[in-house]
Amino acid sequence: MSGEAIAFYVLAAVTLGSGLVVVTSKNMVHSAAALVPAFLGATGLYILLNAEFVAGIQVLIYAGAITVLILFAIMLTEGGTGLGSRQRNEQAVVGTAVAAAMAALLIVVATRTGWTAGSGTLPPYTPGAIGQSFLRQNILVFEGTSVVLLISLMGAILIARRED
Amino acid sequence: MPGLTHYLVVSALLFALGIFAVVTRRNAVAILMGVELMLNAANINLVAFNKYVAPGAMQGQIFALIVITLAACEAAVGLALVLAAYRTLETVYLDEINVMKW
Amino acid sequence: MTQIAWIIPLLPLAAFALITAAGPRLPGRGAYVSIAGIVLAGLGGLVVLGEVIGGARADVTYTWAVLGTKPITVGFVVDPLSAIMLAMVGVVASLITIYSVGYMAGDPRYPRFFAYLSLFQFSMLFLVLADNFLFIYAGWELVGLCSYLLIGFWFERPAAARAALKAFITTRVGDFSMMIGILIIFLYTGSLRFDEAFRSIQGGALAGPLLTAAAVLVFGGAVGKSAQVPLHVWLPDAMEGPTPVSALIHAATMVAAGVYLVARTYPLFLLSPNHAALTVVAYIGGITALIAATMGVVEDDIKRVLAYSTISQLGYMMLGLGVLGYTAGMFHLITHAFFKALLFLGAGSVIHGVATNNIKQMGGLAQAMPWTAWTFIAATLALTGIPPFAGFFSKDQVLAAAFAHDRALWALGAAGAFLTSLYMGRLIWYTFAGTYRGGDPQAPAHGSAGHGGPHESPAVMVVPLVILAIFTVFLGWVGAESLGNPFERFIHFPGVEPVPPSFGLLLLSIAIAVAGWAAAAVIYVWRIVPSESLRQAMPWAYTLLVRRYFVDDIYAWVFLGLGGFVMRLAGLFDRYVIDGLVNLTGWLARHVGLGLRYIQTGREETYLLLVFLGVVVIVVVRLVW
Amino acid sequence: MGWIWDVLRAIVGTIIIFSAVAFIAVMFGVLLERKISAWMQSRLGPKHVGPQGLLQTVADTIKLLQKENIVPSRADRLIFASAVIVVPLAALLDYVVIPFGTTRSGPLIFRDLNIGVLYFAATSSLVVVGILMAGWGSNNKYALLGGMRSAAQMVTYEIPIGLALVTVALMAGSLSTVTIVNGQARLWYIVTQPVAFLIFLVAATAEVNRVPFDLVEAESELVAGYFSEYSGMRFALFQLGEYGEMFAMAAMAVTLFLGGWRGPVLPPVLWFVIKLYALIFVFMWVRWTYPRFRIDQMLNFSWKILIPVSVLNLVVTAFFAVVVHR
Repeated sequence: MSGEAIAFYVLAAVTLGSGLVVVTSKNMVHSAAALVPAFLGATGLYILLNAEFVAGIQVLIYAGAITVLILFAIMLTEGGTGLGSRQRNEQAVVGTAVAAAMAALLIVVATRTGWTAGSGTLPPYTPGAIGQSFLRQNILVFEGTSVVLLISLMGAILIARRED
Repeated sequence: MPGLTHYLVVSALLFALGIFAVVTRRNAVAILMGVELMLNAANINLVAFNKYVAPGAMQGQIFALIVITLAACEAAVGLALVLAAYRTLETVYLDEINVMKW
Repeated sequence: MTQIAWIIPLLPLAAFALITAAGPRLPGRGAYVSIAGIVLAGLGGLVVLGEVIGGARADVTYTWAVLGTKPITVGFVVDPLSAIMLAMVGVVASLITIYSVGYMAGDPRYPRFFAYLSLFQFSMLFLVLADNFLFIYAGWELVGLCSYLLIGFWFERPAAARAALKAFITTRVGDFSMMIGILIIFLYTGSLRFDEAFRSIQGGALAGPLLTAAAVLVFGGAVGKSAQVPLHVWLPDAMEGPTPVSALIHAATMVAAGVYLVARTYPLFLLSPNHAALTVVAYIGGITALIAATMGVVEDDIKRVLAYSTISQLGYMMLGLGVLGYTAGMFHLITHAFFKALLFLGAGSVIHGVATNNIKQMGGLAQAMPWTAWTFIAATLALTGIPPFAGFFSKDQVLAAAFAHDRALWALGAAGAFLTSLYMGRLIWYTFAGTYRGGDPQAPAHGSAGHGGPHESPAVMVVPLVILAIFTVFLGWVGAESLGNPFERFIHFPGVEPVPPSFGLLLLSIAIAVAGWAAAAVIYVWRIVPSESLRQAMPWAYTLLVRRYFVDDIYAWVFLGLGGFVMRLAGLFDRYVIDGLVNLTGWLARHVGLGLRYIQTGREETYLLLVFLGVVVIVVVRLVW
Repeated sequence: MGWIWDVLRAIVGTIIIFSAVAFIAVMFGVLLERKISAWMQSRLGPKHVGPQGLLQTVADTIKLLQKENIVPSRADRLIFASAVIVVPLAALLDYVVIPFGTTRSGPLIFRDLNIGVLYFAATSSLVVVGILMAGWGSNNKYALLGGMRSAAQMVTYEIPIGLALVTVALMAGSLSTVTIVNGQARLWYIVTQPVAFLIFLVAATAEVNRVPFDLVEAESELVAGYFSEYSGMRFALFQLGEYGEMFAMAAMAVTLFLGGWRGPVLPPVLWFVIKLYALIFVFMWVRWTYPRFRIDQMLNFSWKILIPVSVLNLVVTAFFAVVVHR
């Protein structure tokens, strides 16, 4: 097995294992803490896929910011862990079945489809290429996202502000 | 050598984990975590397709970045809503938030 | 300097930012910063002008954004046209800003005034330097905004607030037409840059009636900004703003932007088939020149008289451009900027001295305020086209071009010139000659105006007057035919040849101007035919003029009356048809909902579960089949 | 795919270097802190262990190693224990992209990533998670308060740091730290970007929770903040993480603004160390000079001063980079 394969299986195992902890743990704080290795595993996958810039942003935003936000929200509500309450709702059984079915379906679809290998090569300096793309072909998307970001920022502040 | 399919399978499993969390958990924050997992699964797909199907264009990575940005927005607004709901209704369990129903 | 000309507009912008941020704490409460900004910009403009005369040119462009594969480039152009506008705006605005220190002294919103002035100067310089429709439109809207802010500067007075709104909305009509014109051009040529757009129009990308339409639509913007008929109604009302503003915006620079726009996009007009667009420009200009002059004859407010003369002179500029007198129109713009600024500043000085706007309450001010009087008279002589003052040269060139092109247009211009002399003579005699008729001054429009009889203004106001007067007296010679017309050699449009001077025509214009003065003297000085008897002889004409040809009333009737009728119809339609549909929808939703609410849990988990279940079912069914 | 191994090797190398060289450097840093504070307060400081007290920190470390690891009752053991690893590890990961000098075969750096600056920002943001976990896991209200404050503070001050990093990257036209240092061959960026340097320095002080931004572990209010409950070697590891983060920040400031290893006469590595310790001295100097901020002042300072100023700085820099240098 090549080095890349080992890296892939290790990272996939980390991602999925932590993901499993996230969704099954009864302790909310454990769930949130398990998000970090899940995100970092995904980051590793991005690096394997030659997307260093996305990997960097993933760590910065997901592992660094969103996890902290979620931890904050957990600590500010329900006195934290949520160990005292039921965490599963009444559709747990059906839900599990549907999720498993979805996983099976997606895997079947992904393996059965004959993906055509594309031509061309990734540019050597991806951050530069991404920047160029954002300011040329994708400028509309870029500006649109900026507006959404600004508005959601203001919205979040407005919603979370204590009314007095 | 892992190929495109390997990544798609990992992504599918991660996505299913996300669905599982969203569909079965009661806690709003836990559901948000499930959503984040699903978004991550989507990103893995985008980046993998970028490398294996269309390496010349950067569209996959571009959209992965946009998804990350929008995920940040979603987390901020979502958690703000959770906090607001907790302040007024004193619960974060979705089946207990039903003031609009009655 | 030419290569970095883009820095010139940034100086007033920096001044604006600084005053906005730190207003009252700055030295001179912001005034010095504003003056520094515009004086430096003015000096920069003069340097650029010098370099451009020496042959320097610049066109800085850079790609701002790429829409699909279409690059939108923006940038600045420095050529003779923009260089001379840059210098003119810089110099006139500098003098007016200095003058404002005296005029605005004691106003509670003193720093804000200078902040607005700086913002306006930035917008104007930016507009002048633009090399594409996008920038010129942006600058255009910015000057519109500043004009709104400055007309309504004393917004406590309802008249000022209303005038600001009127100016904003009236010019917006023109701006909208301009925007459509620009969009047509962009659609067909794929470029917003002037040179590229014009090149592809020359190559046939846009031709025929549509080109004429685009040109006329762009001209619509100029009609709004330059207060040409039929959008002239806002400019007299705009006199509610502080006088320096009237001088800067509503005489020297912003209203001239309309003329500048036409000059800048001249190829557009020139290429339109049979010069149709140019004919429109010329006739609008000629009619405006005459009509505004007639309204000036019966006006009593000193600033409004000047406002009508501005409209009328802008008409001459348009006329000049429209009859292929490119150089003449631009020359008139430059000279007019100086003497009209001088007239307004002089009027401001008079108002400052006597605290009223009504010329019937003035009189004999030549003794009380000699500096103001003599500079004002010099400017009046320039305006009426008496040699050797600046206005003579430029106006004469416009009229000569009109004569060579179309006699009817010349007749309009000549009649306007006669009336110009008439009403300016009236103004001079009412204001400066005779004895003082003012009683008790009304509450002054500005803070520190002295009471107790007319008096000369402080030095900070008089010095700009004198400087402007020097320009007024001598600037005309740069366009003198006897000196070989250096202005024409500097600013000309390739392919548009100037009309050879005609001595007879020259004498005729002088005669017309002098005749106007003589008529004024007959009516208002010697009172051989006193104005009252004229009024009684022709009451209908007087009413027509005083009510400004009922244009305002027509607008009121059309837009309020007719619009109201349309709205009532729409209201009925809304009440019975739209509301009916809406109610029907509501009724349907309500009853369907009553049935469906039993399967609605209101919980996101359930819905998502159903969604995913649906996906599973669909895919399984599809795979199994 | 060889470079995956390079990264792994780099990480392992960092760990080894960290536990050997950097460990000593950090211990020396602690000693320096005590000596400088003593000097500023007209005291002598540690004096008895070794010549002039040079071995004081070594003795302290040995003492801490021997101490008992106490876990508070009802603490969340898993979180409590894993937080100890996250904080120093995140600090240590920072060193991957810092170029310490040059050798004949190229720059002395673990890995010259082409996203170097971004990598630095990303890894240093990971510390927050560790701190929140420590604060939560201790089941102690002081620790929790300290952890929450710290999270708020670090999330807030990451933004000016990020903007300062972007500004410098804009000047150099690259995210790679080696390219950035090479871009300063003629002129250090501190000359062209003094505002960014100041912002970076101030925000870095906040990011490593030092005075005047030490309300996270304000002794007089919160005992020791998020690591109040830690003892023995775990306590030492947190200290290691803190000082490691401080050194990383100082090293990054040297790389970004002070020309990295560049300097005349002396060997590059020595230049780097000199500049590094000069900045470390500034950090300590500030610590013993200024009083502490209040929490609202601290947040206001970042949102209302640092962030607007750094955005403005970025815009102006971008303007000059695009319009003037084109």
